[in-house]
Order: sequence, then C-alpha cells, then structure tokens
Amino acid sequence: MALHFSPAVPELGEGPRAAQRTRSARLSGGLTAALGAVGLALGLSVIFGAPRHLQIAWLLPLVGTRFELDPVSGVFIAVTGAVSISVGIYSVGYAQRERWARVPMAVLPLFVAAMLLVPAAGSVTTFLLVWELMAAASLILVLSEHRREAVRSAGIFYAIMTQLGFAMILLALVVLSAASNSDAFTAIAAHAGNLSPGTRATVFLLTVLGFGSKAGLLPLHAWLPRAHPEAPSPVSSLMSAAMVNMGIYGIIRIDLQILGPGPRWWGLALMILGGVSAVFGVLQASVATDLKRLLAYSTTENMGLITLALGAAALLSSSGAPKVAAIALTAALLHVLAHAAFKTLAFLAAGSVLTATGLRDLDKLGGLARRMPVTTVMFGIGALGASGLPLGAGFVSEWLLLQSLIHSPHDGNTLLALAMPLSVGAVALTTGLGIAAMVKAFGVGFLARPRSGAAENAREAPLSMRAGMVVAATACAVFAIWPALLGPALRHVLAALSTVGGHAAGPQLGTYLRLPGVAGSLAPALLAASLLASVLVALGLSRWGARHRPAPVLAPLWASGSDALSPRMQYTATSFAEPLQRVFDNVLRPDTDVEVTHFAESQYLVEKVTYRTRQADPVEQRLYPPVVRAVTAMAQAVRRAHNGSIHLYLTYGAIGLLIVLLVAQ
Amino acid sequence: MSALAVVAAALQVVCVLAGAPLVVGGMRQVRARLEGRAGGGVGQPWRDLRKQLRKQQITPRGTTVVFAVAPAIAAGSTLLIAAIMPIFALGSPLDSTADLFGVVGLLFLGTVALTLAGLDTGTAFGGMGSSREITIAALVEPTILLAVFALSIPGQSANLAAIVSATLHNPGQVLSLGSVLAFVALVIVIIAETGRLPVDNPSTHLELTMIHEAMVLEYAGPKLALVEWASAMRLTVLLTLLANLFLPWGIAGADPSPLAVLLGLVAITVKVAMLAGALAAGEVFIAKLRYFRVPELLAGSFLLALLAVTASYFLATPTH
Amino acid sequence: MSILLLVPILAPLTATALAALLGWRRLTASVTVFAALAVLVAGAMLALRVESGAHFGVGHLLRADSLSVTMLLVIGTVGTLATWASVGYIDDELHSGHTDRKSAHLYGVLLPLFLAAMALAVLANNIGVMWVAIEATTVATAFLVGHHRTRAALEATWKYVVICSVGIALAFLGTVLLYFASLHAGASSAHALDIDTLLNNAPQLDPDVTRLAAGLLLLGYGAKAGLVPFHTWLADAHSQAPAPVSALMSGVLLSVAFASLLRVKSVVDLTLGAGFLRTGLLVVGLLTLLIAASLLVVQTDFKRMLAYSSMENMGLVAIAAAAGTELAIAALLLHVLAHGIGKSLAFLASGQLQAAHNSTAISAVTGVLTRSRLIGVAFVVGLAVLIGLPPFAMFASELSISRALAGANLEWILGAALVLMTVAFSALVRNGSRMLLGQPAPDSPTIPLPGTVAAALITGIVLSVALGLSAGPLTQLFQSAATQLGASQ
Amino acid sequence: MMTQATYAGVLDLTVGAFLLAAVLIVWRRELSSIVHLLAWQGAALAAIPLAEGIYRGDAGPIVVGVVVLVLRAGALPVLLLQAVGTADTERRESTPLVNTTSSLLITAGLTILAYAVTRPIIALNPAPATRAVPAAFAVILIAVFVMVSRRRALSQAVGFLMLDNSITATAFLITGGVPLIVELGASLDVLFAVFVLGVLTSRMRRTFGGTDLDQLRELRD
Repeated sequence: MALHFSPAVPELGEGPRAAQRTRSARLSGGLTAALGAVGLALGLSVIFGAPRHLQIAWLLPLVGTRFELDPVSGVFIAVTGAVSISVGIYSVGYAQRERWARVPMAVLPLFVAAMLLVPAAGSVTTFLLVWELMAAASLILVLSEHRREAVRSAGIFYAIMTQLGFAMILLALVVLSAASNSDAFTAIAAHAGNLSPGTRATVFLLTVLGFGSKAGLLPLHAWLPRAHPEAPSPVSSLMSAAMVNMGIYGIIRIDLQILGPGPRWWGLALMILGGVSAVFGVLQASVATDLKRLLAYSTTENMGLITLALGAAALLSSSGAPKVAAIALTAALLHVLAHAAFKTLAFLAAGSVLTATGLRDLDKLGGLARRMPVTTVMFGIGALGASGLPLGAGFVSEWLLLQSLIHSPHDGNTLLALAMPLSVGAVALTTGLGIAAMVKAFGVGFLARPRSGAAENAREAPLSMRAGMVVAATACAVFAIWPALLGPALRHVLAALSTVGGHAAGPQLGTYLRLPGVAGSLAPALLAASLLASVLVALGLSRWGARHRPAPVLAPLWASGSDALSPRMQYTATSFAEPLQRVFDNVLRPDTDVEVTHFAESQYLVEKVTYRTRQADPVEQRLYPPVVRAVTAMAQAVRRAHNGSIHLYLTYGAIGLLIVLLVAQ
Repeated sequence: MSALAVVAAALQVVCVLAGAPLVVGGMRQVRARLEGRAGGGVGQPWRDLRKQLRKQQITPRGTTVVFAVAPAIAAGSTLLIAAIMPIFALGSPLDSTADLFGVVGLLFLGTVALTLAGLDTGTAFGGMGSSREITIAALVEPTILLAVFALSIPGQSANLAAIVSATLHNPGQVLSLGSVLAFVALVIVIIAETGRLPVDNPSTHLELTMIHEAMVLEYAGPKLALVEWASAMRLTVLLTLLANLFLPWGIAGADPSPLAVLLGLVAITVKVAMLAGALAAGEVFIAKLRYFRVPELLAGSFLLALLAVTASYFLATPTH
Repeated sequence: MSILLLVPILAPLTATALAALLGWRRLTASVTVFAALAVLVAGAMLALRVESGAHFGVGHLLRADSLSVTMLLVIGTVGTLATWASVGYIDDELHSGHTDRKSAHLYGVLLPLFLAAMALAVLANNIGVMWVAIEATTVATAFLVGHHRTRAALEATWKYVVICSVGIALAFLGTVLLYFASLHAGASSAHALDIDTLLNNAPQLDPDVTRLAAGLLLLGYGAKAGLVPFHTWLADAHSQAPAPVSALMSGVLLSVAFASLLRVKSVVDLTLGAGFLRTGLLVVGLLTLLIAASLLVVQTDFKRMLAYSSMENMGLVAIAAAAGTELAIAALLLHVLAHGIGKSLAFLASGQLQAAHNSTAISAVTGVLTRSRLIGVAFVVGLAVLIGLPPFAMFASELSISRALAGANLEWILGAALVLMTVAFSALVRNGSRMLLGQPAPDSPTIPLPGTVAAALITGIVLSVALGLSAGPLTQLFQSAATQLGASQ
Repeated sequence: MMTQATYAGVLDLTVGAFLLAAVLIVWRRELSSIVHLLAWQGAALAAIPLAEGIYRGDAGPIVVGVVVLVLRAGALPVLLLQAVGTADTERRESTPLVNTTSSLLITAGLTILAYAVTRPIIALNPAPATRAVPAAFAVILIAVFVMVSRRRALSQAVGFLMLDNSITATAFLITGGVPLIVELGASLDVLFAVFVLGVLTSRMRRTFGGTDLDQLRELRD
C-alpha cells in the first residue's frame, strides 16, 4: 500500500499567516497540555482524597448533569490528563509543521476536555452526553485532513461504527436505569442486585459490545485501524492512548462495578473476547506495513490483553480466589497506564516521521536513525514498551497478568483448568508476535538504509515535538523501572473495586513486586541495573585482547556479490512479515495474486512476474458485508415500493384505511 | 543471604562464561566422532574466540549503534540469567529480581537485539535472517510460557529457586505426566531457541537454510566473537536450566557450604555434559526441517505444554 | 388576554393583506418577518401566563395552554427564520430569473397565510376548527410548493394536495364521529367539539365509535405529519418547495399536525385507555422510521434526504407519543422545537446550494465547507442537530425519549428504533460528508449568500447551540404541557 | 308536514340516490358525464338536511341544505367542468387501472364492508337517519377506490369531491351536521382545494400536454 502525502503547498503571504498559526498552535497546544495537567492533578487528588460530586441541573435540557469522582474515575482521568500533557506539548510543533487549520486546533482541547469528563460522569445521561461529545470531537479531529479521500472514508466509517456502539450503550444503560428506576450510578448500583438475570445479561452483552467497540475489541473493531492511522498523529495518540481506555473504563464501571459481581460466564466471556482480540490484533499488526496501522492494531492487541485481565479478575473473583483476582485487576490497571504511555510515545514518534517524510509506509522508510536520532530513540522506547520485554513499559503488567493466570486455584475446576492455560497461550502468542511486529516497525522503519527519497531527506522534529515525546518517554521509563511509584495510587483504586477482588490485598508494588498469597517476585529496577552491569561486563569481555588489534576500520557491506548495495536489496516490512503471513495464512487470508507475463516468442520464457498482496481485515470482510447487504436490500425493497405512482401511494392509504376500519371494531 | 551465596552466584557467571565454549566444543566433538571425523577438540571454540578477539575491529558502513551493542546485549542478558538462576546453589541474591517469566523475557531481549542488528545492516541476508529468527521466536513463546506454567504448578511459584526446591522436596513429581510432557516441550523449545537441528543448522552457511547465521553475517572479529560466545552461553544456560528444573539433585541449598557449592559444580557439569552429549548425538540422526515445517514442530510442542498444564491442574493436590 | 390570543393569527393575516395589496417588496417581506416575530413574542408572553392553566378567548373558540404555547414558539421561531431568509431568497430568485414577479407576489401572500393557518390550528379550542385550519395549511401551501413552475414542482404539488386532502378528509370523518359520540355523551351541539368539553366528557364517550374515530384521526393527522401510510407526499413536496417553505413545512407543519394528534390522543386515551392509540402510534411510528431510514440509504438528492430525515424524526415523535409518559411528552416537544430549528438551518443552506448549482443532486455538490464557510457550517450544524449529536438539543430529547421508552417497558421498540436511527445516521453522515468535505470540484459555482439568509443561518446556529446546552424556562413549559396532556407518570 | 315514515322513506331515497350516483361514477368513463353525476350526487346530499329541516320544521338545516345545494350541485361541478379538456383523449377515462366489471364488483364488496364497519355507529343511536349511514360510508370507500383506480387528473378531483360529499353526508346522517363554523370552514377549504386542483389540472395540461397521472412519475427515489 503506497501512502504518499505531498507536503502542504507553500502559501502566498506566508509571513503573517505563519505568525498567526504559531500563536494559535501555542494556544491550542498549551491549552491541551494545561487541561491535561488539571486532569492529572484532579485525578490524583481524587485517588488519594475524598470522592467529589457536582450536579448541574440546568445543563442539558430535561435531564441535567451529574458528576461524581471516585478513585476509579480518578485513575482514568489522570491517565487521560497525562497523555494530554505530552500530546499538547507535541502538537505545538506539529500543528505548525502540518499547517493545521483553526478547526482542529480549536477542537483538540475540547476533545481532551470531553475525555476527561467521561470518567467523571455520575449518571447514565451525563455519561452518554460526554461519551457522545468525545466521539463527536474525535470525529472532527479525524476529519481534519478531509481533503484526502482516505480520511473521509475512514471518518465516515468511524462515525457510523461509533454511533452503532453508542446505540448499544444507550440501549443498555437506559434499560438499566429504567429497571432500577434511577439515573445516578450510585443509585443504580444499589438496585442492581434486584434486576432480573435476563436484564443483567442483556445489559452486560450490549455494553461489552459497545464499550468493546470503543476499545477496539472484536468484532466491532474495524473503525480503529482505519481512523487511528488517518487522524493527525497527536490525535491518533489521544485516541489510541486515551480514548480507547474509555471503553475499558465503561466495562469496569458498568459491567464489573455496577452490575457485578456477575455469573462466572461473564468473566469467561471477557477473557475470550480479550484473548481473541489480542491475538487477532497482534497478528494484523505483525503483517501490517503501514506504521500507524500497525500501531492501531497494536492498540486492539493491548486492549485485548487488558480485557483478558479484567475477565480473569472477574472469573477468579467468582471462583473464590480474590487475592489472585486482585493481581489480575492490578495487571489490567497497570497495563492501561503503561499502554497509554508507550502508545502515546509510539504514535507521536510516528507522527514525527510522517511530518518529516510524508510517509507511513514502512516499505518506503528506513535509515531514520541517523537522520532523526531523537525520534528514533523515542520510537525505540515506545516499541520496547509495546513488545512487553523486560525494561519495556509493558513488561510489569504482562508479568502480573501471567502470574494471576498461573496462580488460579487448582480445585479440579474444569472451567479454570481450560481457561487459564489457553489464556497463557494467548498472552504468550500475543507477546511473541508483538515482539515481531515491533522489531519490524523499529528495525525496518528506523534502521538500515532509506528506501525512498523522502526518507533520505528526513530531518529531525522541532523542539516542542521532541519535548512532548520526552514526557511520554519518561512515563515509559517509570513504568518499566520503578512501577513502585504507582503502588499507593493503585491500592486506592483497587479498594474501590470490591466486586472483582479489589478488597483483597493486592500485589505490593515496591522495589520488589510481591504477590500476596503466592511466592513470586520481580524487581524491575534491580533487573535493569544488573542488566546494565552485565552488558558492561560483556562489552568489557569484547575488549579482551584489544591491545593486539589493528585500528578499527569502516568497511562496505557485502552486496551479495554485486557491485554496490542498493536500498532495494533490503528486506522490506512486507518481506519481513512474509513468513508470519504464511504461517497464519488461514487466519489472515491475504489477497495474493501472481501475474506471470510470458515473452511473445515462447511461453517458457518469463518476461515479468508481478506479485501483489494486500492484507485486509478478515473479520471485517466476513462480518460487515452481510450487514451492509441486508440494509441495502431492505432499502431497495422500500425504494421499489415508492415508485412515484400516485395510484400506488393512494392504495397504501386505502389499505391503511381498511386496516383501521377493521381493527377499530 | 550469605556471603558465600553471593560468591556462588558470581562463580556461576564465571563458570558459564568459561564453560560455554567448552559445551559447544564438546557437542561438536561428539558429533564429529559419531560421524567418523576426528574433530577439532573440545577447546576449539575457545581457540576460535581468542583468534577473533585479536582481529581488527571492522564496522560495516551505514550501521548504527544498534549493530554495535547488540552482541553485548545478547551476551549481557545471558550472563544476567546465569546470575539469577540456580546453577550450583539455590540462594542467588538476584533470585527474587526475576522469575522464570523474567528469564524468558531476558532471553528474548537478547534475540531482539540481534534481530535488530541484522536489520540494521540493510543487507538482504541480515533482513532474511532477522525475519526468520523473529518468526521462530514468536512461535516459541507460547510453548515456553506454558511450560513455565506447568513447572510453576507444583511449587506454586514461577521463581526458579522455588521450583527447584519444590522438586527437591517432592522428587516423585519429576516422573508425573505433566512434568514429562513439559520436559519434552521444553527440549523442543530449547532446540528452536538455540538454533540447533532440526530447526536451524548452526554449521551451515547456505543462504537458503541459514537463520541465525544469516542474521549475524556482517559481524567480524571481536564482535563476532561476542556473538558466538553469547550463543554458546545461551545454549549452556538453557541446558543448565533444563537440568536443574527436572533433575535438581546435587544442587547446593540457599545457604551453602563451600563443599556443597563444589558438589553443585560437579553435579551440574555432569548433568549438562550428559544433556549436551545427548543433544549432539541426536543431531547426528536428523536433518534440518524445511523452514515452513518448523511451525508444525512448534505447534506440537505447544500442544504438549498445554497438556502438561492441564494434566498438572487435574492431578495436582488442591491447595485452596 | 383575548388580544394576545388573536395576535398570532391576525398579525400574519395583516401581512397577507398587505402583500396582496402591494405585491412582493422589501416592505411587505419585512412585515411578514415581523408578523412571524409577533407570533413568537405572543407565544412567549402567553407562556408566562399558561402556567396556572388554560386560557380561552373569542367565545371559547381559541385556547392557550402549554401545548399551544409551545407550538406557537415553534411556529414563531422557525417562522421568523424562514420568513427572514425568504426576503433574500426571493429577491435573489427574482434577480437570477428563477421566478417572476407574479409568483413572488403569490409567495408573499401565501407565506403569512400559511403561518396564520398553523397558528389557528394550534390555538383552536374546537377540534373541528383545528381540522379546518390544518386543511387550510394544505390549501395555503399548495402554490408555495408549486412556486417553481417546473414539471417536478407541478407533480409534487398534485401529489401533495391529493394525498394530503384524502388523508385529512379521513381526519374529518373521525372528527364527525367524535362529535357524534360527544353529542351522545350529553354535550350541547355548540360545544361538543370543544377540547375542554371532550376532556370532561371523555369517560362517557361511546368506546366503539371513539375507537373508529381515533383510528381515522390517527390516519388523517398522521398524513399531514408525514406518517405511514399517507407519508408518500412528503419527500416530493418538501424537496420541490422553495427552501424557506420547505423549512416551515418540515420544521413546523409536521409537528403542528402532530400536536393536533396529541390533542385528540389526550381525549381518546381517557375513553379507551392508553393501549389503543399506543399500539397504533407504535406501528405507524416504526414503519415510518423504517421507510425513512431505508430511503435515506438510497438517497441521491439532498433536499429529499432532508425530507426523509423529517419523516424519520416524526416516526420517532410518534413512538415517543406512544410511550406517553411525562418525560416522553416533554422530550417530544423539545424534539419538535430543536428539529424545527435544525431542519430550517439545513433547508435554508440547501436552498442556497440549489440556487448555486441549479440542482439538488448530492453528486453535483462538492467541498461546500471549503467554498462557503457559513453555508457549510450551517449545514453541518443542521445535520448534527438532526442526527442527535451533542451539544445540540435533539441529543437530550432523543436521550429522554429513550429513557421514557425503557421506562414504559418498550425496550424492544427502543432497540428497533435505535437500529433504524443508526441506519439513518449512517446515510446522513455519508451523504452529508460527500457534499461538505473534500476538495471542491474545479468548476464549482460560487454559492450565493444573501444577507438575510446569512442572518437567519447565524441566528439558527446560535439558537441550536443555546437550546442544546439548556432549555432554561422552556423545561417548565414542556413539563406542564406533558402533565396537561394527561401523561401518565 | 312529514310523518316519520315519510321522512324515513325520503331519507332512504336520497341516500339511495347518493349511493347510486357513486356507483354510476364508477361505471361511466366520459369525464363530463362523471361531473354531471357528481352534481346529482351533490343534490342528493343537499336533500338530506332539507328533508330533515322540513321534517323537524327547523329553518337551520334548510339553510344548510340550500348552501350545500348551491355549492355541491352548482359551483363545484361547474368549476370542474371548466377543467375538462377539449382534446378527444382528454375527455374520456379511456384506460382506468381496473376494468369496469372488476370495478363494479369491488364497489359491491366495499358496500358490504361499509355495512360491517358502521355497526358501532348504528348501535349507539339506532335512529332512521343513522341507519342510512352505511350507504354514506360505502361512498367514502368507493370514492377512495375511484381515486386509486382513475388515471385522469379530473377523475381524481371528482373522487376527492365524492369523498368529501360522503363525509358530509355521514355528518348529516349521524349528527344533523357539524357546528356551523366548522361546516363553513370545511366548505371553504373544499372550495379552495377544488379550485387548486382545477388550476393544477390546467397547468398540467399546459406543461405535460395531457392530464394522465401516470406521467407524474418523475419524483421518486
């Protein structure tokens, strides 16, 4: 897939407009970052302080609004705030470089504000209001470059799917609110126990589908790998690192906290949904060649892991293992935070690459390490986090998840005996393929030699963009090395989630992460330090005998026997992922066609072989067209019934009249 | 944690450093003999290392710092594993910094460093090797983690010392169904991870069949020495791990006496020698699999590991 | 008090008389705007007084209560926007030769007459008079729909007049039957059709005759409100009428007709219980939604698209009326007001697009946001209102309708309605984005924007946002209307 | 003046004529004769309040009857006759959508249906006038049928007027007529509606060169 964006055409009268744009960009970015800071502070103050609430009766006709903050809201507000700080700083430079119009600049802080309000909503109606505001703001931002056809189609796709998800959530929540005869979450939670099992199950299924769609979980995920790549990169960061979390928040708040504790199949359903999404997402990521699409699928993957962890927490909690459930819950929360950090960073770095080269296609990138060293390091840190390796931001949470899975009670329970090993397998496959995907993104995209002129001429991002990335990178480092910093906050949040084991003693996040009830520990900081030491030892070992060596020299690489090494000889992202694509052929089902052109003289001589492969989303291809076909068929049938004949129209009226006369007897 | 435990841990690292080339040498020697060749002797890898360490340092043009430090990361992560895991003694001061999951993570960190280096060269071979290596690594991961799961069940922990002492306290479980299945799965995994037959042939340099060697093709001199050393250490460490997880006898306790440490050293040497010999002997009789048949092998090992876990689940005594 | 009740009818009639005498001029057009404004002001002043109960005027012929005042506000607001925009719209048409002085003259006469008829329809205390007023709107708008003397406009007018008249004739039959029942319940013949008499006598009405009457009234007023089965005129008429007229028809006339149905419903429910009309409204509402959503999907004409969106919303309003709780009725009224303003925005903007392109094909229009910021934004805001996005009021009303439906144990209906509304949403978004976003086609004409149209658009945008944030004192009005309509708690 | 039996007889006669006119309209194809039949139907309609007025000795219904006579038997048919075209093809309903035999059978069916659906009305007040209401109801259904099945614009206008006549007849029969203000308003509306239809018919003839409603199929989705 070739994606080449021509840099914006220089405009006439550049001077005053550029100055104006600089001012607007500073205002917009500054406001975004300031809102983020407020959110972070507010979130932390709620986590550690008393719950707050606020009611505004006049806002929103007939309904009014109600906000309530508890530690669970706090953690999601804080993480959104933190992401926004980084993105806000970054967007100052980005907006100038990409010549943003005023609309996206104005909407960016609004989007952040809406996202900060979602976890603060204290009633069904308020929640739906801010939820939809968030969706609308993000839609406007996705459409910022609406002059490109791809952006438009992604935007429409996004709008429709997000509305579908919204409809599901709306239905579920109003049914819930009607059944408990109340609008406020607290009151609903108090009544939730009295609901009929059928209502609870319906609400659970609808909300999981709806929230899952926002979080990019299967089967309603298809908007995510379209919209996230097409949005401007700061927006992609906000969407992929902060907005998807709102789906998770919804599942936690509605399904686990208000409706919970549910029957055991709820936990199992979440685990299956999460596991399938994780594996599917990572498979797609590992064969993707569009850098931002790869990151978007990685979001599906990570949200899948988080959902799996939540499901495990619910299942374990209902299986009488609250302590292990608390580990799973901690894993889920920590992974939300870690994912926010590394995904922000990765998308911001991808954005730097995009502004510098106009490219997202990994097959055309390469060689950026020398040209954009800071961005490269930043992407590296992000990718390390995403791959779940030690020293990466995602390692600790995945470790906790695995610990919770292997420590489920062994009481001969068939459900657990099957669910847990399969989940470990899913998590492991996800991690393995995730590593492959990130190695591809970093290795093909940033290392080696440039595969196109645009990549050749890349230059480093401006200061504000680098600064924004550094903020996110710092967060990544904290998650990777000193997660103990988050210990107290997570303890408070856990305590608020008693329905999924939060009341039990959770894992202690200190220098050593210790797990209650089971022997198992990890010391990320010590691990990092000792790894550094041992790498130094290894480097020292390679100095052995250095005195006897001749002076080091530079040498050309081996060009497989030809004269000079051309960039075209390199492995591309497509070829890098080809083995995986072949292994998972049955799942991925790529469209491949090989076209062989023979010489006119002889059909034994081949003039040209064209090989084309395109990786579409198989779930989308199977699931969505029938729906679209059904709707279209219905529409066509109705259309045929409205053929313009006044006689036919009057006949409808006459039939209506007859029906009324007969029914009204 | 006693002073001696610290010493023992340091000694473990030194022994792995020194012993790894010997393990590789030993395996080559066994193979050579079985194939009717004289062989270069057990010390040949050491001699190769010394030779390469004295050669000129050659940096391929256009490579970055990734290419330069990757061998050190590969070697360093393996060294760290050697320091963490119980080789002669249980009480490594680093034992609680990382459990078996952490160890697996460290192993992968080394793999990733080298695959990135392979891509960094920007040559056809580098990319090809990296692509193949990372594909196998990705497919190996589920088996490893499930095997870890299976191993962690008896001791209720994934910490290495805990697993080993659980086996010491309850020797019978080594022969349990779960344990045996996990053993086989882990053997396959180790073969795949260390690039042995039938997954990869460490002695081939044919372009169509190379995996690991293609990836590190551009290394020369001291850096190549480090790469080879690292891969030898990796093999050694994994064999040691296998030995101690399933046959921990002879290992010193958490608070060992010098004699116990010495005994542990002897025991592990014997165990690793036996395992390495068996592996080498086995390699004589098998040919390399086609690359795209490897996933079948790995799927099989995954199944074994899964069965190992479920078997342990149903057979383990309830603890709650 | 009586004067205040007469103002909404007499002010537009004065404008009609003036326009008949003087023809189309700035002056007469402006007087019409002020007449519409007078409707709004009178509505607002009445609103302050109806809190304590209904007020009557002209020998109990006219009635001001919360419902009529609410509808007066809708008529006044949208009427002001539409008549204001008309000034520039017709001037522009005269200028560009799209119409002649004679047609403009007729337009100037009929537009305020239309307003007066609607005002009478909502103020009538006698449901017979109410029917007369509703039928009068058909007569008044016939030539407005046919303002552009094209084949299509003629076709639309014919269908409009014939289908609507047949439908509304059935409502007359229903009214006659209700009169019959009321007489037999002991009412005097002079007052037997008065709303308050009917409400008082409702329990004594003969249920069998009332059932027949209710069914016919549902069909008849439903025809005028764009509900199945007499919905077929709507898209044709709304798409062919000049934009300000479309705005009034789509934004006000439909809801005025529906308000008449609500009046009748409050009586019938007392006689038959809520179940009978609830079933009818649900069937009719869902079918209307289904047809509107389907035809939106295959739509290629932007004015028809807006017309079907009106049908969609009337379907939803019918469903809300079926729920019948206080929340549902209040939400319904908010919905009607918000829809009126939003639909006016969309229609007025589309009128300018039509004037520029001389076509209403969606494919003909590209890149509007780039070409004209105000038209583009007005269209976007209009669409956002119509698809129920916050911060616009239809979000709140749809949310409240959903809650009311769930509260009335109509979850399945709500589910079906949500599915259909999502289909409609997708169609509107897809078609809207085709016109609004992207790079304009190279030969795109400039979009004319007369000053008064711009002013109306800006006012409409401001009103939409304000109403979306808070309904302020209107909330009280909606709720008292709901209580007064006998909504169950 | 008039005995109850005579009144009932007169009522039956007029309502019978009313229904007969409707059936004949279904049968005939000549547009001008259809309009003439409509005028006769209007006269029959006017006879209902006239008879009632004479029977009760009440001037009110007689006035109403005279107004109805002028409007429905005079003004409206004249208005419609203006709109009958001059061209040969325009003067006949040449190819209705349903042929005459079927039309008449359907008319019979609709009449029976009318008897079935009007039972509640008769049950409420079994007076002689109310007993005649099924005939009026039958005309309602027949009128709708005419509008559905006729292709000429004028035929549809006639159908519409017939519908209106029959509703008015129902009103007269069951309630002695709606309140005056409503009646006046309704009549005015009908007058204007027919005027509008007349104007539209002539515009149609100008624009389309004919009044075949099948030409009106441009507006659709």
